[in-house]
Amino acid sequence: MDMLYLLLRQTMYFSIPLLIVALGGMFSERSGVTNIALEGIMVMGGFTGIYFINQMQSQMSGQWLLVLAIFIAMAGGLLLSLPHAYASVNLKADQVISGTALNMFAPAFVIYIARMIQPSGIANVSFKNTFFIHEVPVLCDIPVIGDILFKNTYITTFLGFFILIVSAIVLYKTRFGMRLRACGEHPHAADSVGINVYKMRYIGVMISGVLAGLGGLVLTVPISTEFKGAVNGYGFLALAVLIFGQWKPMRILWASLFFGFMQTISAAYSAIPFLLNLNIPSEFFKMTPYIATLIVLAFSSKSSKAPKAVGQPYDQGAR
Amino acid sequence: MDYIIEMLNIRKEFPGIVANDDITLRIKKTEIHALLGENGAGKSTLMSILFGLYKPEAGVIKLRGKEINISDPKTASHLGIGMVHQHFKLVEDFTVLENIILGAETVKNGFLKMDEAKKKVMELSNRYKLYIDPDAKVSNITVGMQQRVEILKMLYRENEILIFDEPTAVLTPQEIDELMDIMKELSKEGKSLIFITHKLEEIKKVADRVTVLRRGKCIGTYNVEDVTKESLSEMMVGRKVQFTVDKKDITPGETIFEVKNLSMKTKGSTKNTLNKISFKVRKNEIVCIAGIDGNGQSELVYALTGIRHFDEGQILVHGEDWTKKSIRYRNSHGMSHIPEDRHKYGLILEYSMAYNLILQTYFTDRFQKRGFLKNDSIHEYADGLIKKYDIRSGQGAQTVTRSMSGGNQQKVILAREIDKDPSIMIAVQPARGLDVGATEFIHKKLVEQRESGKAVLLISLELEEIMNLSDRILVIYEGELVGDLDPKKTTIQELGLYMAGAKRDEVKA
Amino acid sequence: MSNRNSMNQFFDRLSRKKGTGSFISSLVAIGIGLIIGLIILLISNPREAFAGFFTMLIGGFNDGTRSFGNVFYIATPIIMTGLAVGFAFKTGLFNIGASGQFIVGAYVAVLIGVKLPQLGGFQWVLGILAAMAIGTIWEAVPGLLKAYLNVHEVIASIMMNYIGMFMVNYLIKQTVLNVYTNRSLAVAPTANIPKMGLTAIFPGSSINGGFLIAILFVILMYIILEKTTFGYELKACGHNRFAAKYAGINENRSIILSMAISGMLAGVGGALHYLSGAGVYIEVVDVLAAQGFTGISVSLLGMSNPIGVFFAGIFIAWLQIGGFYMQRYSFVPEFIQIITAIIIYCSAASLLIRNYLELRQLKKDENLTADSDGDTADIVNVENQGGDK
Amino acid sequence: QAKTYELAMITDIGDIDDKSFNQGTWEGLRDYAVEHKITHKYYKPTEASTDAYIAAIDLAVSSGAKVVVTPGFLFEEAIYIAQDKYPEIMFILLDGVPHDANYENFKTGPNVFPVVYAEEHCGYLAGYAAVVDGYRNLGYQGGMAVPAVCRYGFGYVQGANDAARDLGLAKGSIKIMYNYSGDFADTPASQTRAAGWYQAGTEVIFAAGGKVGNSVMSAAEAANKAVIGVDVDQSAESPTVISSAMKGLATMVQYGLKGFYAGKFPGGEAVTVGAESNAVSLAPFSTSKWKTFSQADYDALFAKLANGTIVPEKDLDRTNPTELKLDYVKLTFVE
Ligand SMILES: Nc1ncnc2c1ncn2[C@@H]1O[C@H](COP(=O)(O)OP(=O)(O)OP(=O)(O)O)[C@@H](O)[C@H]1O
Ligand SMILES: Nc1ncnc2c1ncn2[C@@H]1O[C@H](COP(=O)(O)OP(=O)(O)OP(=O)(O)O)[C@@H](O)[C@H]1O
Ligand SMILES: [Mg+2]
Ligand SMILES: [Mg+2]
Repeated sequence: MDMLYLLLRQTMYFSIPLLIVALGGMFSERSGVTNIALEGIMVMGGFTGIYFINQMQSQMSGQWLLVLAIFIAMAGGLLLSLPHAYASVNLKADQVISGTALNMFAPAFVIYIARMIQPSGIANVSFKNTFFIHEVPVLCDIPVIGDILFKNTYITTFLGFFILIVSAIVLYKTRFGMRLRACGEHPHAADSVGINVYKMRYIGVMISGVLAGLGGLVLTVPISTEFKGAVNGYGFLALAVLIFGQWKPMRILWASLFFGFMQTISAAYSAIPFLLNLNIPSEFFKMTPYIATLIVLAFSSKSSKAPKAVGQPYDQGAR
Repeated sequence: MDYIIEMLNIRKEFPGIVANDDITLRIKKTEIHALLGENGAGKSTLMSILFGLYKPEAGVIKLRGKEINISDPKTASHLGIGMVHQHFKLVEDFTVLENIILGAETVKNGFLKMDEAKKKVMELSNRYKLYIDPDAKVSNITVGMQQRVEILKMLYRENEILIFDEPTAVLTPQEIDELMDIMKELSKEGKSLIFITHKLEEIKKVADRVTVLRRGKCIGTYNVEDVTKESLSEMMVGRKVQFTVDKKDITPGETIFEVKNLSMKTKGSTKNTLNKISFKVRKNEIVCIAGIDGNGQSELVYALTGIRHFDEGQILVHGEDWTKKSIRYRNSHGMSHIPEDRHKYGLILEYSMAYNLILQTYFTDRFQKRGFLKNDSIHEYADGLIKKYDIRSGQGAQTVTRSMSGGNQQKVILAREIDKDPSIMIAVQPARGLDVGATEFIHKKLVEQRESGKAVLLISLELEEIMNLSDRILVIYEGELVGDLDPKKTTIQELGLYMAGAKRDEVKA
Repeated sequence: MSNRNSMNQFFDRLSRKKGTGSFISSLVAIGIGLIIGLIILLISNPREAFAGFFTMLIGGFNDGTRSFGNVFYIATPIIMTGLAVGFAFKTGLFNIGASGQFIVGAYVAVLIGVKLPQLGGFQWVLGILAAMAIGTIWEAVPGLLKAYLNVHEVIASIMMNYIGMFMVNYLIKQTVLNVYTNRSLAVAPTANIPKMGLTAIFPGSSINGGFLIAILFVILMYIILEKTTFGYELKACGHNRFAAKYAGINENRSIILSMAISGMLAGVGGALHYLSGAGVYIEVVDVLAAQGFTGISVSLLGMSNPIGVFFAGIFIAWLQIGGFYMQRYSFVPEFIQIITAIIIYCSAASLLIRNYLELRQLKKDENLTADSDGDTADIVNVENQGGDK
Repeated sequence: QAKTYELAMITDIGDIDDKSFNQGTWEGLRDYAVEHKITHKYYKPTEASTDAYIAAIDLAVSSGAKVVVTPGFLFEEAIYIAQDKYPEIMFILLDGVPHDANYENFKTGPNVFPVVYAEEHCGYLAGYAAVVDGYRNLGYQGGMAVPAVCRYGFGYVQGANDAARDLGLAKGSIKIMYNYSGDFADTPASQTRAAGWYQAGTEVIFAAGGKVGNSVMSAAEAANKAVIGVDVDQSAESPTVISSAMKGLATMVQYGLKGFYAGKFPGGEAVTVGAESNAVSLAPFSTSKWKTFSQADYDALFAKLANGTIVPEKDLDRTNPTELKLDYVKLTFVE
């Protein structure tokens, strides 16, 4: 039972960053801008956030430091998303181009900067993890849920769920959300009713920058003690989760939980006797999340569709 | 003179073409002002400028005598200008209600208040008899309802100046009549209307004044009382136009095209989209399928042309069973198809006009050799068609199709489909969006087909076209054929009754 | 004077040709990117900036024919993955799975290279053919899933990347593992692609016949896309699947074929890289092959046009070699990645530049037609203005 | 005109801050160069291929290098070729010996100083110490299964086995989880694997895989468990690090350089260095957190390794530890 709870808690370390980043991607794509730059933005956010912790940890520690770092990571991500927005919106460029460029740019850039600003010219930015919460008082006593969510956790997990709820409300219940979706479905229609498509797309991309930047930090904090310009393909996986989740918040949650859980199993199987005793080479366990995802997709994609205008630069003059 | 809107000396260029050349348009308060012009004359462009979608290179716009700068649709909306676009601007994934309020939402602290909006929309809907289902997704409603949604969008914004860009092109006669009444009602309420149409009788019916454009230039503005249909059309195209088509009396020959008991099921419903449809089209015959939009016409055409599978029935051409034949087979064995939605099915907008003209024949020996395209032959062929069908565009055969006007895009399809010399031509709304000159032209072409021994199946919503062209009228209602009428012995009124489902006969092939 | 006229005419014709506009705009984008790169160099080390910049620019000239040959060597696999991504782009599909196809192609080529020395001179040929086959199959899976089950090709390809990587790691361990290095074993000498005389031209470099094979594929893809009915069909599907269906084109077949061919190209890339004889081995590591992602950059820089991809691949390789030699100065190699990224980013602006060029062309045309009789006066006028300033 | 650099290092696929070969080597070279005011620089090859390594060596030489240091066995073939190409240039090759692609010809010229470490020695020390210190549930988390990583692991399990025997514990009383992660990265997967082990009872994990160790430390912090670091003293990276198995990369680099500047470059023959040459060790007790394992225990054990009383098995042919003779250890190899 404890092992099951552990697996579920570990799932959060995979799923929450995927969830946050995919939700970010959702805002961008729902506004009509493909965001393949999630990987690069995560790197940027991870770097700024971790570097901030690295610099501040002698003065402060614990949750407040993490909260501040969260804002810094968001700002870092936001910063890097701006050139993507500029290329996609102002330059009406192929949206994959600037995304690819940023994915190439960010890791090199943060390593270069880290070498410049760190005393020994080292690219790794180390941090002390003082953010772990062993138990959330009261809530941890709730049966099942308490064990899964409120023990051995980070505030970033709750932040992830909070962002999910806010995202779903913003997307479906607010004027902004409705206009954003219109821009991703039929920008000419949006334009013709006085919605500033360019502005909405800028905001969409910027939200994706903020969330992906945060995702870089959220990914790194629980799993390492330093950061070195890489998020190991998580940005692309978040993109996959976004598509898996059919650009809808609730489904993105399920997709990220599914994928995260499969990843957890494939990583921790050696601690689970009955899986270990199957004597299957680890490569096959490592493959299962990806194969399982393909299978689920094969059965669930018939009605899937992307926002209609995603990827198409909006040109007022075009018909 | 009390003008509410004045567009003075407007000039607008697009790559390779001057769409508006020194055009002046003045609209009086509460008038219905028709804007007339052949395809590509620049009507939509001029209105898009008024609505803030395009910026003119030169010219001044005045509202109530004051010079204004309309930088975007939002400004236009604030100034009380609303527009129903020629190509609807509706978000398919949204509901009717969401589409109507989009951009003018009622909110509290940024949160949508859909209930209030719905109340207001339903009030408007009832008042103007613009019936809609507010909760239906736009992707599931008929074109007619989409039109009503567009109009409601304008009314919801309480605009004073209303632009209708070819609103009647896709409506049934009854719907057109209703729209005319609504327009009159609106002008009585103090609104000013600009009305673009190619149908001269509509202008005669509702408009007070009319401005005629030709090839980007302004020909003049006239009181509708002072002009006749004939003079209008002459001004518009620069020559006399014939409104009725001369048809020789020919007795139809042997059956070319036959449909037997065709049925198509609807997903998740017991009622069939198409139910036991049977009919024949013979040599030297134009058979028309009449009906109100959304009664299964599109599905029938998709079934006949192989685009969609159907569940039961048989299609025979020259006695050969075509039920299971591929689209390619049909295309290359004598079937032509002028599709309803030219952007979705008819054209590859990113391809050049030349490449669109060979869309179904690129693999024939004329245009390829061992898998290689013969670009010289293709361009030669395209140039020929462009000349023959008077297709106008910026850069000739090289023009990217997307940049062409709607009418000229339609001509590309016509040229392609007619030039295939089909034995059976399936034409869906072939004159949709065409000016009188072009309409005359296509009608002539269809009759030519008939007279050269071919079969023509025409699917149309326009009664006049139907009565004019057809040798036989089949009426479709809720997926079934309910009437097989002879146009010479039927009145428009009677046809209307069949279309509304008020009258029906047993129809056998 | 007449000379100048004919020159002008020549350039006029050139700039009117379809590809030229995009070519010029790419050059402008590269120019802008390089200038920004220079600025970054100046900021970080003003003293050596120009020397370093120059080193980067002359790329393949840094070490004579050898570095030149190495440019082509480095370009070879990324041209192939670039072609793969570009080919799919042309048909409206995004093959983000070139990494997976590349590595499975590499694996079968190496497997044959290690296990079948008895094939002799035919060994490398079979290696490449096998890589083509497995690459084709690998990306046909997302193609099939897309065509028949509507699975988005991006997510399917990403999944196939990881599946391919883990599968190859497993298979290497089972078949061709060098336990001393945790990499694949060296292939037999006959499995390496012959030099085809290229080392004579570029002595000391790692160039080999793989480069010529890549060129062959570039030409082949260009012909397929631009000259054949097959290309016409594929592009039609890419632009408008409904219209393609209307035209009787089998859309599913096009999707599957396009993905399969794309996969084949990336698979060949893997074979060309690991049969190059330059001493590369497949590493048993849980990291996706970088060439797959570089392929995206290459294809975008080359505007998905095979010829463009060819030059883009060489260009990126050129910068990489230039960047390598920049280490003579105090610049870390990350610079090259930063600058390449900026250039790719700037190529995003090429659309803007192209539009500008086209507009200018149109204006020119109009002026010509508008005052075709009395234009001499105008020209004098313009020249006078120029002189006044 | 570009500056020249007398001491050069070529990095392999990693960076100079990979916490492994590259970093240790670079720090050794840098410290020596700074102390003696010698120009120095590192170069990154364009890719991980023999040709690219040679090109990088060429670049270093043309930029004035007199000594070229190459960390890692990936350079074996390149040095095999370069030693003849540049007979007047000295090469220090760490963790490998020069040979050709098919292992048919081995040659170490007088200008090459190949150093192979006996990582099994310090791995042994770590395993032994852990068991003496009271740990019964152990874990070994390697990175990629490269030879050095395997040697660390082999030494570790043998040390644990022998300690159990020496302590008189029952057979099979020590449990060891053993895995190579397959990469050198800090990933949720590695953190989760470690967390799973800790949850299942593992008390201490010896993490020998570059940044994989950071993920293990992270899991240990959450589970309040222990980690043994690798290569360098990692005690500063996490409070969970109770000691580290160290190898003196810097020491050997500097040994070679000292020899070069004294005119006695120690080339011509590969050396294997372990406890006997003081090239491997555990982290000093000042930074370690042993409970019962004492300096005296350590010194005694170290002496046995140094004088050859104990010779841990390190057979390079096997990445698989299950073929080692282990009576007291119940080993679970997670393949
Ligand atoms: N168009 C909409 N307008 C208002 N609320 C909506 C709309 N679509 C979804 N919601 C609500 O927003 C929340 C999250 O939506 P989401 O689409 O992610 O859920 P879902 O279960 O995936 O829905 P679906 O059935 O559309 O796939 C749900 O409570 C859902 O009911
Ligand atoms: N965005 C655009 N880009 C390029 N050319 C355009 C654009 N919009 C319109 N044009 C061109 O301008 C001319 C006028 O087009 P417009 O749509 O205003 O004609 P119209 O009078 O509305 O015709 P129709 O009756 O066919 O709708 C046409 O030749 C068209 O090809
Ligand atoms: Mg929903
Ligand atoms: Mg129009």
